[in-house]
Amino acid sequence: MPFKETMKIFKKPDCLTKIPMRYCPGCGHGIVHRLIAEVIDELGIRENTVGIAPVGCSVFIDEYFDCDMIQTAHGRAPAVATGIKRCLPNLVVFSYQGDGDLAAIGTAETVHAATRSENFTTIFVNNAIYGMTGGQQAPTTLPTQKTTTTPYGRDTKIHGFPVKVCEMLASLDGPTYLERVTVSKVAGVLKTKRAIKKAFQLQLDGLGFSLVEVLSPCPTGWGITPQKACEYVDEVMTPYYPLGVFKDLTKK
Amino acid sequence: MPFKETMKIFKKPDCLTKIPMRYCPGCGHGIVHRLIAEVIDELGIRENTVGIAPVGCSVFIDEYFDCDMIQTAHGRAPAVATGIKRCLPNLVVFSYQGDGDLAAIGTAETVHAATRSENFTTIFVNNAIYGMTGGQQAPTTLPTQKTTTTPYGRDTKIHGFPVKVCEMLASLDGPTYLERVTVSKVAGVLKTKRAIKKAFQLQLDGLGFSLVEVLSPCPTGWGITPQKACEYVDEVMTPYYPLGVFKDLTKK
Amino acid sequence: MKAKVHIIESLCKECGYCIGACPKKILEPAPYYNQNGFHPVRITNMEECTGCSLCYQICPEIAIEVQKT
Amino acid sequence: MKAKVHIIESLCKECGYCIGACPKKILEPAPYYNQNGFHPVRITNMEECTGCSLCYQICPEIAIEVQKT
Amino acid sequence: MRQEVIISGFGGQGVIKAGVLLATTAMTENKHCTHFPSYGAEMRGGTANCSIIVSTDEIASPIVNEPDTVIAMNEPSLDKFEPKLKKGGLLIYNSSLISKKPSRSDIEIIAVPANEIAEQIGTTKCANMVVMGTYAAKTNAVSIDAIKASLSVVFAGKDKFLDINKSALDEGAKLK
Amino acid sequence: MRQEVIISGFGGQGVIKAGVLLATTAMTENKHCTHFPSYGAEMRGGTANCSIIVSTDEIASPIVNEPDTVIAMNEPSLDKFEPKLKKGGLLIYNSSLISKKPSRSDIEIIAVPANEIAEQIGTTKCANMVVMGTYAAKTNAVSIDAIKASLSVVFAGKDKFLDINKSALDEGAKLK
Amino acid sequence: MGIEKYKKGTKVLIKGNEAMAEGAVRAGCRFFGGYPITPQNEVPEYLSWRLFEVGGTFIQAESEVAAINMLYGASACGTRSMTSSSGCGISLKQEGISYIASAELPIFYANMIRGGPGLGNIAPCQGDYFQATRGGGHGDYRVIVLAPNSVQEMGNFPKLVYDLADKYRIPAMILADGLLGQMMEPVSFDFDWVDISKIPSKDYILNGCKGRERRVINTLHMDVDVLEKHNWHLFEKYNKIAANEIRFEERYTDDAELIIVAYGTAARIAVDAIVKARKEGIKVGLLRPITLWPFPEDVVAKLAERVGKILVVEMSLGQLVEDVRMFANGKSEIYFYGRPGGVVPNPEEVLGVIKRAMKSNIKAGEFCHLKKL
Amino acid sequence: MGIEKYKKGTKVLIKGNEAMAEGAVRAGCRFFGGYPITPQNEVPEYLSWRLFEVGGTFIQAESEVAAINMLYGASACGTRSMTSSSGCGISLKQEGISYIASAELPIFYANMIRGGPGLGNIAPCQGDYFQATRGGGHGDYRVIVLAPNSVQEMGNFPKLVYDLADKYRIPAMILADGLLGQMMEPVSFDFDWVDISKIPSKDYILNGCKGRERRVINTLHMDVDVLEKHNWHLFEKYNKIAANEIRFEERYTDDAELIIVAYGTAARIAVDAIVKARKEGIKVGLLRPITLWPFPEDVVAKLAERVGKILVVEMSLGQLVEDVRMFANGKSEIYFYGRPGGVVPNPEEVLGVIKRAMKSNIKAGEFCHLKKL
Ligand SMILES: Cc1ncc(C[n+]2csc(CCOP(=O)(O)OP(=O)(O)O)c2C)c(N)n1
Ligand SMILES: Cc1ncc(C[n+]2csc(CCOP(=O)(O)OP(=O)(O)O)c2C)c(N)n1
Ligand code: SF4
Ligand code: SF4
Ligand code: SF4
Ligand code: SF4
Ligand code: SF4
Ligand code: SF4
Ligand SMILES: [Mg+2]
Ligand SMILES: [Mg+2]
Repeated sequence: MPFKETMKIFKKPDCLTKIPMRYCPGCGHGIVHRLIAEVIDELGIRENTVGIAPVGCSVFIDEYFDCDMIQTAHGRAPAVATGIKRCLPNLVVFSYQGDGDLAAIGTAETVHAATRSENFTTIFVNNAIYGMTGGQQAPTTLPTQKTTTTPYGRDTKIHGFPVKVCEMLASLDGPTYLERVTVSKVAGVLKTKRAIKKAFQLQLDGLGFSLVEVLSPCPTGWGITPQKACEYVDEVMTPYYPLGVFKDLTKK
Repeated sequence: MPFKETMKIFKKPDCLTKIPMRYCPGCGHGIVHRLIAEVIDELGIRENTVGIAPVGCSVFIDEYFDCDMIQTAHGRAPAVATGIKRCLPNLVVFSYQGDGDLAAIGTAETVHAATRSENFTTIFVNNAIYGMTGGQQAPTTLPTQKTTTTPYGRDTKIHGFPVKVCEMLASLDGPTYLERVTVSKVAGVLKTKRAIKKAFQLQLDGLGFSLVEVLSPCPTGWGITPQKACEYVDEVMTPYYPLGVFKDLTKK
Repeated sequence: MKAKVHIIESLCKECGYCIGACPKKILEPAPYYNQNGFHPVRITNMEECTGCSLCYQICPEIAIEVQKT
Repeated sequence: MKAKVHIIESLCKECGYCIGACPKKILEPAPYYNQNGFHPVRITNMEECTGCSLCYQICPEIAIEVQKT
Repeated sequence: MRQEVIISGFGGQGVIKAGVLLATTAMTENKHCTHFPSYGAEMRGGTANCSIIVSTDEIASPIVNEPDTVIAMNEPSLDKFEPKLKKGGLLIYNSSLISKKPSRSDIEIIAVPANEIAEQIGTTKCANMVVMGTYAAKTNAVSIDAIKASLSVVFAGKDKFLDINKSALDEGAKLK
Repeated sequence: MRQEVIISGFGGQGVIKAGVLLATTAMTENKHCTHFPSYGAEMRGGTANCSIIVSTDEIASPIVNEPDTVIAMNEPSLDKFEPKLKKGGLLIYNSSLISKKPSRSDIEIIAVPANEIAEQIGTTKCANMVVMGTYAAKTNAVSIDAIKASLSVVFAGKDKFLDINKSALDEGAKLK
Repeated sequence: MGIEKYKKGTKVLIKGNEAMAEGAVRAGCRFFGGYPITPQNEVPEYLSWRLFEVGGTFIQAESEVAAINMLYGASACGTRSMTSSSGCGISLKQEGISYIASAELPIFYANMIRGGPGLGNIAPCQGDYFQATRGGGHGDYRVIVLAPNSVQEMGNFPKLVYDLADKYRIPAMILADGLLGQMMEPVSFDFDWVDISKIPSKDYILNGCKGRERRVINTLHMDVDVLEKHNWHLFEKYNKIAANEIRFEERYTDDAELIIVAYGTAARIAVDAIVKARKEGIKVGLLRPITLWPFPEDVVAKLAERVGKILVVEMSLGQLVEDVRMFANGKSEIYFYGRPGGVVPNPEEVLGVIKRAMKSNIKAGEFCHLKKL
Repeated sequence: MGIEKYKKGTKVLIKGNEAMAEGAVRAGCRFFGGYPITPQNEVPEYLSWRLFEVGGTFIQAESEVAAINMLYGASACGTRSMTSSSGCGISLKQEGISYIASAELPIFYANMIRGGPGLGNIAPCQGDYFQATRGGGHGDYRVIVLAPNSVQEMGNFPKLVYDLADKYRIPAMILADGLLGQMMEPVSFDFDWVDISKIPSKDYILNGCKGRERRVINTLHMDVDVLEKHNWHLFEKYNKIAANEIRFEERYTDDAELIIVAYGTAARIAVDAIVKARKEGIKVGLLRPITLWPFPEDVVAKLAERVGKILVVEMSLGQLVEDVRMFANGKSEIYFYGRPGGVVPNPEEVLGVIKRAMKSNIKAGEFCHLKKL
């Protein structure tokens, strides 16, 4: 039933403002935004939600989401989310973070919010690159992938191995739900939405920390066309970052 | 063969200075220091070694080890080790860190040195507490354990779950060797020494990142006698933090 | 006509995702430019559209609206 | 005498680890204080000592030296 | 001699590269030059522009407030920089993407259908070279040949585009 | 009236607590008081000391440079603070752990075998109360009874030690 | 009220750190995020149970960086929040403080200064004056800096901090040192228990957009004109604070021939020295800035005009003295005496310095560094 | 030498950031640890391949905090090392810089200032002057701050930075902005390629204790006397640097009736304004501090005595101006004109300000903030 959440009319969800999004052609961020907004609309929680913008290409989401928003220092969204959620536990809080933000500078904040099982939801957009600053190596950059700071390709001997966030967080007792999805094809988009919805739902149920990792195309950072970028997601990223549920304490 | 590395005379190893150690009665740090020094002596690498002191009760190890030493900012030993080892790869570099240092403030540095598989050795002394600052909760503090900042005991619902460092790092591709040991009894002490020796040896062989996690008594921080502290290690800590090898790429 | 598809041309960035996703292959780039310098996508044959909304689902710009009729 | 055990009394902090570890139970705290206010450990019967060095291995202060003879 | 130029357009239209090319050419001709890029409020898909000063004298401030020439590759750029143009200055605009007409009458105006010309040559990517050709031919600030010589420096390692870019310069020059 | 006291010993000998007790007692007697703890260069197993000022007037600086009384619980403390003692001041030292004799002749000296007495009472932990007893009895800066009354405030929740501490105070007082 | 621990006016003997922590709770603090560091550990330790009692939140953060960003969140949703640290930890918070200053959120943070630089030591020091008053973080911003000099003020100032922070939407801090943090003195809180339900609600906080326009808290302003405007707005605010919120204490200044300028612990030492000096007939007075920013500039300027000699006493290599030099504006001789690295000078020593300064005859406007003898 | 990219004197058109990066390599840099941030990304991007070419190490660190601590290690073992960042990132490095200052290790770091506070924007700005010159980190320490104002200087200064850093065992930095970093100008390196094997070896570095006593690098000095001594030692060093290493540029000051004090980008704008003013017969001169710390205090003092009016022009709300006020010491009228938030003033605008200042008649020693019209 791919259309379980079908509405008669498919159009911009209420939880997004009218402001056009400033992403490059084919960027995955826009798709993920729409899915989050649809979930918020469907759960009817827009007026009760606070969203947290990271530093990265999605730093402007405070303009796009039509709910209370806060933009934070690079990597610190989990700490800010913690501050908000602990003070006003009835709010729905989500943080939206890129791979540089979440898995490099924000590693400690991510791990510790997860291990504390803070009751908020993280949407983690993994595009294997620092998009905003011009395509530098990310912690998730794939072996041999060229970036502006790995001009000869990521060499694991020199630059080390990519960080697999879901796998790493799954080793902790804190997180409740961890899933990796992709938006390179429509099927993935629909799956991503289900994952996001589940994550929000379990926050509403007070069950603790959830994170949805979305493998997402960055045509500009990768220096290829949008179509090729989606192929790259499917053919290169997904084999390295297997899709699936890495932890689900609701299934016990 | 528990006495493989037996010398005829058992006394303070050469790689320790004459300065008496300033730890509380029954503190595990002293045992671990001795083991590292013995390993350095046995491998004959004292004149080629740089040790890195953390911030924690062991901040004074730069006085105890009779080799080049550097004392670093809280949590940043892995970054400093990276700087040194990358510049002078022929040195033997070890960092010595507590659980607050390594698994709280230094989480990002630890994870990333590990994922980059920096070729140095980390000795990680897990005593489930911030010893130096007066017994506050550590990331590794056990559920229900009382500390000066969890006066009613660590409640996982409020304070979150302990971080299991070996398990977490084992989820990364970078590390070469990860083992958890204990110094609560002589058998553990001997095993700890073997683990440390192995870690140093594989650094000498250029094989990458190694970490030995030592469960260690902190009678003062735990507010109990030394003997009771060792029992606590065996009866409470070890069940929560299982001993053993969590990763060993040399075994392939 | 099973569905109505409305493309907000000013938002389209010519990524081509919808074109690839449409099972009916009824989407194509227009020959002209929009204000941002892109050839916006247009629908060639509304009659064939099934209203499956795959184009909507994949569009990063939410430049496509689909209404089942 | 199989071994000689030397205890550096000034270093001992009376943790008692060696006492517990000694299979021969020949270690005990002295009745007097050392300069740091601890009752240092002393050996009651050197003859029985096997030189197993377990006391050395567990002593956090490296206050014990063992020499097999 | 002193020429202050602003080239402006979408990120991706190569306006920065065009500016670098101009400055490099000026340097090879032993003139003083500065090039300063500036990215608008929008990181991605937003506008970008650069200011180039070419002068026979030392250049203090590299900021261009009253340009001698504005090259506008899209409509927002026209809106932003037309008013700043010096009286009697030169406006070159990309008529492929700009449908409205410039409003000032005290300046010289050249409409260049840069995208169309570039697409004819082979790729819209060389639209920037088309307008550069027009600019150079019109102002003689630098010679077309000198620009061509600089191409291999600025686009080092991308030789396959050399010919396309040269044609674009030539086509643009025709529109002076 | 103004009394400046330094109590010094190993970390773990309870010197800080003893100082707090003194200051608390002074406060209950409506005197001005300050208590300032200081930990030596060694965090663990090192020395600790505290400075207490009790005064009928306002106290500006809480730092004690020339104490009226020094209570030294171990040898390093004796070495460090004996020379600072005011001429004619009072030195109380823990003869259980200090074998050497104080060297000054211009001060009053009381040797208290605090550890031994404390062990007899039940635990070395109350050695600090033994010397406090001596101090109070000797100087009358605060009364033994007032100290006893403060015990339950300072050791709140540790009632089982109350009696031991009271005995220690009494035993110490005998040595004045 | 069951959660009120000490009645207003009740005298208790507690440490400065505990007085500050209790004062914060009393003033409405309901969120603390912090990381242990000596000499302020009594603050988190106290709040770990005290905030629990009053229904607030205590989090021992994974680092100082996380802690300050937790405050960013807590205060963004309207909670009176607090963090405290020392030395290294305060340095790590600078990015976050810059954000909070830009976002105009009220927070309370405390620096119990220890000896620096680097790991330094844990002794009382005043080496972080520059960092506090000049914004150790990036960009043009200021924070309100209050410098108590007694356990009593440690207990009372948190209320002032929160009121100022809320009024001006600005980070405000207490700058003290290990001596003021760890010293015990009798203290009685001089303000009523704050009922947090009665704190006026804030029209910028994030608590869900039900029944109102959505709100955004943001420090990114890509458009330079917008960011410039924001900076000028901050500037006006800073001017307003400087016009209204300067606090200081003058003692014995009326007939003084030399003014000591000192704050916090150094000011306490100075008072003893001044009393001694006056006993010897030397007319010395004290200016104790209580707000280090905004700095009592006019007071310094006027004293400089009137009194020929100013002696700045600091537990540092000389930081406060730069403000004094700037505002004395060449009108007075300026002497400086500093003890860095965790040394607390003693009154006799300061008396000696006073005498040296009295005997010196540099010109007005000149500056003389009276180093340790 | 195969690894030398540009011959000394060869003219190339490159960005300021690239000039600085190449200048660093040329001066012997063999370790870079950094984290991307606009507007300095060209530095790591350039060094990611350039250091590889010369056999050095480039690491993109997990954060700015990690990066600065990598430098602590790299420089502890004797490598000329570098990091660069902007705004938020520099704030995060403050703890590490304080450690490195205390440990007396030579490092090179650069701040390409962007608009602040908070995330601000990526435009050229001078709002981090306080942070750079007053030590944004904790404790009493200083770093050498060099402020280039052209791509040429961006390329040449790294050599000076390393030489000074090595000579005095001190962190040294380049403070510039996005304009100087991203602007292209012809540059020709004016110093010879540094053969790193010929850099004098350092007697404090850690490289294994073979054949010598072990060495320790440490910033913890629990004994206050030891830490105080260390602080006075640093103080003496800072005085020596202040005595020997002040650099500045004076232009048109001989007959000037008004002196503009400005550095970096603002100084370039000022030159255009001065030229325009002189065309109108207004006698204006420029003092451009090149070392911001040590600050050219005597020069300011002398100019203040001689010239009646000083106008400080800054791309900030007013930071440099505090140094000028302090050292002018009441001798001159002080005017200030600032544009914060990433706005670069234009020469006409500054000319207008010059005229206003010329017409004003405040008293010497008074301070006038000439706000944007
Ligand atoms: C403390 C700090 N360091 C660095 C930056 C610069 N910066 C902005 S975005 C970014 C990386 C963004 O990458 P990612 O999180 O993967 O997001 P993406 O742009 O790829 O979506 C960096 C390094 C910053 N703003 N603050
Ligand atoms: C940036 C910074 N934050 C905090 C501190 C204070 N501090 C010193 S040691 C320590 C914790 C030590 O705990 P751990 O690492 O577990 O070592 P242990 O003492 O238990 O061996 C802390 C928080 C510091 N020195 N620097
Ligand atoms: S750079 Fe990449 S992530 Fe950023 S907007 Fe462009 S495509 Fe998206
Ligand atoms: S506090 Fe704990 S870790 Fe520290 S020295 Fe004492 S026993 Fe050891
Ligand atoms: S709704 Fe389906 S059939 Fe219609 S245009 Fe979109 S993808 Fe094609
Ligand atoms: S998916 Fe959207 S943006 Fe992409 S081509 Fe289609 S309509 Fe345009
Ligand atoms: S060597 Fe063995 S037998 Fe001898 S004292 Fe030590 S533990 Fe006991
Ligand atoms: S193990 Fe060492 S320190 Fe402990 S009692 Fe025995 S000799 Fe003393
Ligand atoms: Mg990314
Ligand atoms: Mg620990």
